[in-house]
Amino acid sequence: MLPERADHLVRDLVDVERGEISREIFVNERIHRLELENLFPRAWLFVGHASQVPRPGDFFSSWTGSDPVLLTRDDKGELHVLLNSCRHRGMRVCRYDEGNTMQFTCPYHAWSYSIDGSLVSTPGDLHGVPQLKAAYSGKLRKEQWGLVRAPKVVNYKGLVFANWDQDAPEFADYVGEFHWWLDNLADAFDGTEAGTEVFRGVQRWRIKSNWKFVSENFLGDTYHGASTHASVEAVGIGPGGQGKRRHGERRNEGGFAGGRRKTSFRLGHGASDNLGYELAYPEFAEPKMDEYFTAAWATRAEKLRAQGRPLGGRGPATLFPNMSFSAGFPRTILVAHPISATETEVWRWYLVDRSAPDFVRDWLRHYYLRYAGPGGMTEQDDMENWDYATQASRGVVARRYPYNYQQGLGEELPSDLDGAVHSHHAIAGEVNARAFYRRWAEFVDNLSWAELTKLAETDDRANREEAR
Amino acid sequence: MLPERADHLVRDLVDVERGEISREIFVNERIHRLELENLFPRAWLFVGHASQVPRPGDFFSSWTGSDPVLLTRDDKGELHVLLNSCRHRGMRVCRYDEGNTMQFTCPYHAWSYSIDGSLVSTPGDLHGVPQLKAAYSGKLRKEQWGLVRAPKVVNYKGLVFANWDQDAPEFADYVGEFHWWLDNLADAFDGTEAGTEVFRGVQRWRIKSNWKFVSENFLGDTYHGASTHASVEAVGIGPGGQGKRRHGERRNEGGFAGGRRKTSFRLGHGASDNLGYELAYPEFAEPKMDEYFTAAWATRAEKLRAQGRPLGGRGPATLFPNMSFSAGFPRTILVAHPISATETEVWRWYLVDRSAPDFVRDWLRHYYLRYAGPGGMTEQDDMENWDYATQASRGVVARRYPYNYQQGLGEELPSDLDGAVHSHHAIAGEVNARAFYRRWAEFVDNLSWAELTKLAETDDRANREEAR
Amino acid sequence: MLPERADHLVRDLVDVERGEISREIFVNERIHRLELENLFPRAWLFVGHASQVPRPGDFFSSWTGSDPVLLTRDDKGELHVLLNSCRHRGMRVCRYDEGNTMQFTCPYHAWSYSIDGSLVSTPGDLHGVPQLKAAYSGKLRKEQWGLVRAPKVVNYKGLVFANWDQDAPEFADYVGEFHWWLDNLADAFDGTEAGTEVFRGVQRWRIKSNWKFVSENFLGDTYHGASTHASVEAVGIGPGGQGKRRHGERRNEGGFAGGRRKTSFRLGHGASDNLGYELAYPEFAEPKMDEYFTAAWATRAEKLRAQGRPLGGRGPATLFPNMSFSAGFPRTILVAHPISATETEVWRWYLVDRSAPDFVRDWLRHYYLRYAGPGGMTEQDDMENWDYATQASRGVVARRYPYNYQQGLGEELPSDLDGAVHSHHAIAGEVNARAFYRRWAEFVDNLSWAELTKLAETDDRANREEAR
Amino acid sequence: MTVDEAVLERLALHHEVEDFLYREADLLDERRYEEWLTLLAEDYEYTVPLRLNVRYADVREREDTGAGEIAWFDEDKSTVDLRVKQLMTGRHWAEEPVSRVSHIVSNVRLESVTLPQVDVSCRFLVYRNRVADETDFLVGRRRDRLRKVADGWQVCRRQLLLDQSVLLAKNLSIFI
Amino acid sequence: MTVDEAVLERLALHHEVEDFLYREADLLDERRYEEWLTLLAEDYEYTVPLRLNVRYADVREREDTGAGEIAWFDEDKSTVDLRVKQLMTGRHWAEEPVSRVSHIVSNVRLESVTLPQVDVSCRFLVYRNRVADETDFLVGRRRDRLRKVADGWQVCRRQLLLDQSVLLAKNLSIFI
Amino acid sequence: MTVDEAVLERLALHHEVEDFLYREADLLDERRYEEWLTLLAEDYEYTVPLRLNVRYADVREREDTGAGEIAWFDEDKSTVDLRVKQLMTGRHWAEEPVSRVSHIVSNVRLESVTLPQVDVSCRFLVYRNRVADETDFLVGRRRDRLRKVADGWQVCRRQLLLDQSVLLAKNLSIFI
Ligand code: FES
Ligand code: FES
Ligand code: FES
Ligand SMILES: [Fe+3]
Ligand SMILES: [Fe+3]
Ligand SMILES: [Fe+3]
Repeated sequence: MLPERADHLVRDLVDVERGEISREIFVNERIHRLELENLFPRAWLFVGHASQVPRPGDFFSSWTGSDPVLLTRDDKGELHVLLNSCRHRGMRVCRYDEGNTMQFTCPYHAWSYSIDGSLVSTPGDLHGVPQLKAAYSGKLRKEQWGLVRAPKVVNYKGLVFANWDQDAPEFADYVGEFHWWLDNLADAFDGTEAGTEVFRGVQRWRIKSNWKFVSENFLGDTYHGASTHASVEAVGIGPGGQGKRRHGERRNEGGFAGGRRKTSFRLGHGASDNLGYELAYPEFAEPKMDEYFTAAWATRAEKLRAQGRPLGGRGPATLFPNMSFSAGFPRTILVAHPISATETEVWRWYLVDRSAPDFVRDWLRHYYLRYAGPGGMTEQDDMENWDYATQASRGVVARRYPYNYQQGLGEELPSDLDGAVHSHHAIAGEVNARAFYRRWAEFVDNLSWAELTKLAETDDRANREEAR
Repeated sequence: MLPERADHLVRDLVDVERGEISREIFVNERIHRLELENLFPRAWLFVGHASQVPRPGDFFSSWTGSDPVLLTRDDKGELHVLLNSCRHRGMRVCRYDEGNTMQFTCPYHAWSYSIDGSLVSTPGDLHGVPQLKAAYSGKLRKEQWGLVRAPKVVNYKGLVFANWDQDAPEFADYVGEFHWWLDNLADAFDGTEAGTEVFRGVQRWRIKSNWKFVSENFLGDTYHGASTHASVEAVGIGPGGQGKRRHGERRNEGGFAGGRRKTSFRLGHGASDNLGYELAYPEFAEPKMDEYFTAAWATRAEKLRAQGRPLGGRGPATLFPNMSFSAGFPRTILVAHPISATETEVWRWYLVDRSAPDFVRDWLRHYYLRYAGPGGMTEQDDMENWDYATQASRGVVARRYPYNYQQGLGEELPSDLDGAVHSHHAIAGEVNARAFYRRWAEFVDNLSWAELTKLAETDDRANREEAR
Repeated sequence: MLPERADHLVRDLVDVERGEISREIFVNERIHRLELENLFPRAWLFVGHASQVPRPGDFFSSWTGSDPVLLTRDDKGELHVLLNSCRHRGMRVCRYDEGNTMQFTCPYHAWSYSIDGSLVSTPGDLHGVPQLKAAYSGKLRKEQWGLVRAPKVVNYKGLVFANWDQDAPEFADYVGEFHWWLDNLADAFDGTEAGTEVFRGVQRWRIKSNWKFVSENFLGDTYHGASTHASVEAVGIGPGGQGKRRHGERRNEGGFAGGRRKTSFRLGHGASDNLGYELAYPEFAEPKMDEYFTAAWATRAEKLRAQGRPLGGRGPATLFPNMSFSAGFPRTILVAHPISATETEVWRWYLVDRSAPDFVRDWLRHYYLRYAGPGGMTEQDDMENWDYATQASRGVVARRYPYNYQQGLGEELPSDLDGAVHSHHAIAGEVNARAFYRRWAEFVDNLSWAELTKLAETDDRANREEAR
Repeated sequence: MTVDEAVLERLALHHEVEDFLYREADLLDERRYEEWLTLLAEDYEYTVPLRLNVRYADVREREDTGAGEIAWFDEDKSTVDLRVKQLMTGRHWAEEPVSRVSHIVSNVRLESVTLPQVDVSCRFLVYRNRVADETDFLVGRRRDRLRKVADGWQVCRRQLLLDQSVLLAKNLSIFI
Repeated sequence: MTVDEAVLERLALHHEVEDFLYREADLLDERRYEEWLTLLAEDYEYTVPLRLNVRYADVREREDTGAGEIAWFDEDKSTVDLRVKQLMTGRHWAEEPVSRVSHIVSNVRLESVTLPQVDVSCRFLVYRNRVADETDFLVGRRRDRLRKVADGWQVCRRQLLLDQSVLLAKNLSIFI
Repeated sequence: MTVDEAVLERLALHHEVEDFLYREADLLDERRYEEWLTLLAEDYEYTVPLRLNVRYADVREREDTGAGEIAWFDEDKSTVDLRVKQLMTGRHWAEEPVSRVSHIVSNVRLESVTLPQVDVSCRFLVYRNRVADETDFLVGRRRDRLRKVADGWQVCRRQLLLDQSVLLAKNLSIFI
């Protein structure tokens, strides 16, 4: 069903000036292959949480774009991201989702790779080779045939990211001031630095949607809530119980629209709110919970005020290209793994304060599960839209008509944050999506790092603002 | 399994002079994409029957090539064919098969499209947009973002056709004198103009066949009956009961071969019979049925004779490219929706006289169901052939050997009908298929309308005849 | 998931000098299509065993690359390989796996093809055509429209091979001195020429692996056994029972490594052993079996010694490109039918001496079934490796890293056999695989027969040896 | 405490019915069609309506096609007889080669018992595989009206609700 | 020889339980959700753990997620009530149009009987088809704790072991 | 009217047999292989023939491979023992990680009863899922010969008719 016409630059398909984006980028398999080749191996991708591999030898199986990887912790406690494919004949050396081992032995011919730094110079290196002498007469350069390691890996407050490109900018430069949202995700509800961990168990499921629908939805599409989630708002599944919002905003703070603005980064990242939108924690029908979170909010407020840091920035948000998260209610990370132009594997991790008492853990876990994931009463309706938007865009006639991204076109508001602007409105406004797809096209067209960096240095959108 | 070699014109794959056609056009995915882009969006396609949407607001979900569409009736009773995909993010605005509504509201962000002419200038236009002012500061050109409407739609005696090309010729010119067969399909058994309606319920099913095998089979392949349907002839499922033909021809009229000729149009359409082949209605084992149809035939004969119009032309026939039908026994319309080069979704509608008494409706309906569709004792064996002909043509060696379309090559007989010729024989003769594929190639090679029209003006086949 | 980049010669992807082969050739669909077009229709392919079609009219349905074929025996007892696709509209004329008929009648329009030489000049020719006169006015050249016949077919001691290329070299030249392994496969355990037949029933199953992993595994990858088959060795399923090797080598002969060398042919064929490696038949826990095979070995030894012929050469081995076999324990033939770059249909035939008594037949059959095939305790673990090696090689990052084929690089040992060399070691050594892929690339790059023949004339590997 | 006779009778009846339905499935899957026909009453009615995609609110009224509308099947025994005859001609290409079929019958419940008549509901999963990789799953709910006769039971009415709207099989040339 | 009373009681109980489970499936597949809710006890607990790919040796300990860990479902009746309400809004897009669902319940075994409580194990195969070709198979083992009440039975605890690790369905918007 | 004793005995026997087959399935799906082995008689015979695509007329003679011909399985208990041992090595890669399997057993019928022996027929649907998206359906008919022993029942003969000709699974490393 997919005419292949990507003989032009994908940039030409993304017209941010007119606010129109071609449907091709959501359904064309050739463009999808360009994404896999030019975007994912150069972007910083979320692979897992450090709390999933607490002890030396612990490993967690994950994916980076189209490649299976292993997140491992070596004997010194260092984290590594290794390509889960043997260098001899490519066998996936580990087919388990998690476990503990200091050595990955390939079942095919038993090449073994060690993550013990006392046995190999670099964890992941080739260690054991059956019949080594006889087979290679000493000519095998073992150090050259270890499991491929991601050259860049960073553990940001427990959030582990990897990048396959040696020349990629450092994580800090890639993230920019969007880091504030990551901080709110990784810090505890009471503001304790890196005070979170993930519950055991990652939900993984397949949807028949282009992966970008997912990223776009969380980076600032607050416009879809009223319609997409009408049913769940009607029944009320939030902390406040029936009749209350599903995220549990306190009405007396002006609720959803109280001064809220979306934040869009030239680097492609986007958030549904702004740091200044200091939405307190929900009111809970359950007194014990209400107490706990009221206290947490107070503690956090005090801490952050002391640092002169605003209390907002809870998301939902998306770190370019495919890690989405919410630092609030629920508190969860999503990665949209691309499978084809029209299929995606979604992974969800759920976070909780390391210090949270059991009654809080349990309450949150129940809430998370009824809210998000394939069983989540909220997310189910999102996926229906993503799938049928993808499907109905595959037609030859449909492809002639671009999507409309004109909300708040030219109305961006300047931001105190570097390389960022804000939407002109709390609910409406598609500035985040426009920035996301502009950045997406720059990567997929395979611009050099020099070009990519230069383009992101100045945010022409902000300038245009001041010009006005 | 599909080598992609469509770097030549598809025309070169269709050699009507030698009566040889390459297997590539039945299995090659690249050629299939060219069909989707150059043929279907320019051809007149059957989308449904007016009797499926009798009241204002009624809608029926259908497809045109690779695009989902909605056949709707507006407040003034006008019919429209709308692309079933939201202009905002492409969501399929309606996922129901049928229903009644004056407004299609998209579930994703609630853009709503109205078919009420008192609310919008053109039915299908964008009507409601949440937060319109805030979101677009009055800049959204709503009239430009309505559901895409097929620029050309025609209701021909209840048969509704659409064409996505503004510049396409009028339906009458596209159909030419093939309209006589459409007339016999749409008029009642007693000749009453447009006296038919469809039973509720469209059969829809998937086959692993190229869609053209289906069209070709009905446009004149009377040659396959004896072999393909040997089993059903053996048991006898027709009006006459066991021992009688499945279509119920009356023996005393010379039966199947009595002066019958196939009719082939330069425009690509084809019929298994000719207008002069005045095959009376079947003899029914049931007296009441026999009476009814004897009377109907007499009435019709009288009417048509008065107009100097012959009584033949019942089909089976195919309107280029993918609407096939029979105006007789059974009385049914088939559309072969292309899914891939090797998969097709078949839809079947069944017709009956609006004035038919219940015993006639019931008898016909039972007969239709045991004859056609996936449960039909006749059609089952056709599909077996279409699927395995497609599958066995995918091989690299097989593709080197073209199909044989040499029956009656150069033996075409002239016709009184414009731009048409007849086969030289009732059962044998592949002139219809040759004309169909020639026209198919002209469309798929994307000839201009000027060229397409010019080519169809003179029927070289007839000329060649006279030359002889 | 498959970036298509085959715009270079596939030869460049196979670096036998460095012993590195690109992963692209195992996962790229475009390269796979080149294989289907340039390799399979020019190679000699195994289609079946003569004992499957003993009587005139017997047929067996098989495949050659992407084409379904029929192995048939005509009225004179001659064997033919016919394309199983009607010349009229391509219908697969026969959908049965086996049977007996002198005429294949197409169900679609009943063209019938006869294999009776008294009715048609060439078996497989078009014989019956309904309405022949009326349909074609005598113009149909029936002799040109018979079922397509493989121009070259050979019955080598019961093993039937076909080649679709009229200009292909004779089977003997294609096989070269590798024929000794085919002899050991086709001759009986006691050395009786062509003394084998196949059990009725061919196991057929689908795996998600590139077909070349299968061929490579059997042509000399003795290196995988210790690791891949660790579990089966642990439990012991061989003739000797528990604690004995699964092939039942006699320890007192130095076992697995006693002077054994692999044999690699410049023509691409490869064997896991050498003719001089005279491994006697296994010791059987069951006295009757032990007796039988001890006697058979003695008889065979005598026969062959008389001819000055060594007793080794039992395999496992692979005849380029996709017929693998073992002439020992088990005694079986495998064909890896390509379906896509990442899917293969595996077929297994099992052989036995025609003269074998029932207790031998039964014992062997039980052993074969617990050893090989999808239920085989040994083969199950091979397939796990083939599938996940294929899958883990599809990633964009993974594809940047070639497989390692450096075992015994430059250590090849000369051979007395024409155009062959030996590995320097019994278990280690990937010389066979290097030769296989070099030959594979020469075919897939579509070199002419002249070039292909010339390249195979001198084995540069051997020369390099002597140079040393 | 002892078990009530009525309960035991119910148990016995339920078992009889299950056994009958399973035996019927065996005859079909073993392709003993003529024996199977003897299990169908002379007044046998067989209907398989189409299923439409409708809104939750319209399910009751509009989901299934009804009397006088198009269905997958709507026939009496005479047509079933013809189908069996067709299969046995050896030229019913859709079933040459024959399909491999398993009728999985589960959730058997007696909905109402008014001897000699019993209304039974169940679920069916019909698995079909043919030639190489032709594979179909036909799944749904079934309602049978059985009638006790001299030598056992007969089916006098059968309605299937197939859980597909667009049929994902190329044909329905097997008895479901 | 005559059949022991205890055996007959067991038979009757088994039949009762099967009939109850089948009736429950009927209510679900006929979308009579409000009636279905009456079959769930007030203290109803519903859990569907995640299944992980682990080595043979770790199956007992690590294959399924457990208490305090992430699952597909882990909820009480109040949440099930909300789900039914959501379905009935007509705006729960994931079920507009509604799915066609069949609950195939098989291998029903009474694992332990301590009246009024009975622990029952079975296999489930839930087939779902929606719109044109959305098709899901959800298959696995189920353990139910049933409680005998005045007018029949109620489910007070249900645990499903779904035989998938990566869920191959886009959502779980139906009751499995 | 009261229920005949013979009928009740039949009911009890049928229930016993069903319960046994379901328990066996539980042991397999819970991977309690060593316990499962105790349910197989010492003279256990297991056969799964190949199915060929043949014409309607040849079904009886040629559809299934028979004695002395190739099959998917044709073995006795000693080989089954070896398979269990292999699984437990932790190095049987085809089952590392282990498959998630459900044995759905339905249509259970007693075909003949000559105590201590009972011939039982049923349908099986074995669902298997592994790693991420490896999914297989193995469906067909099964015939078991059970033997009553001191402490219950044992299987002494089992034949499966798999409804596939080309096996659409990469291996048969699970017990079906
Ligand atoms: S593939 Fe890993 S050792 Fe050979
Ligand atoms: S996609 Fe329809 S309103 Fe947004
Ligand atoms: S396709 Fe074989 S006769 Fe027409
Ligand atoms: Fe949402
Ligand atoms: Fe036909
Ligand atoms: Fe092996």
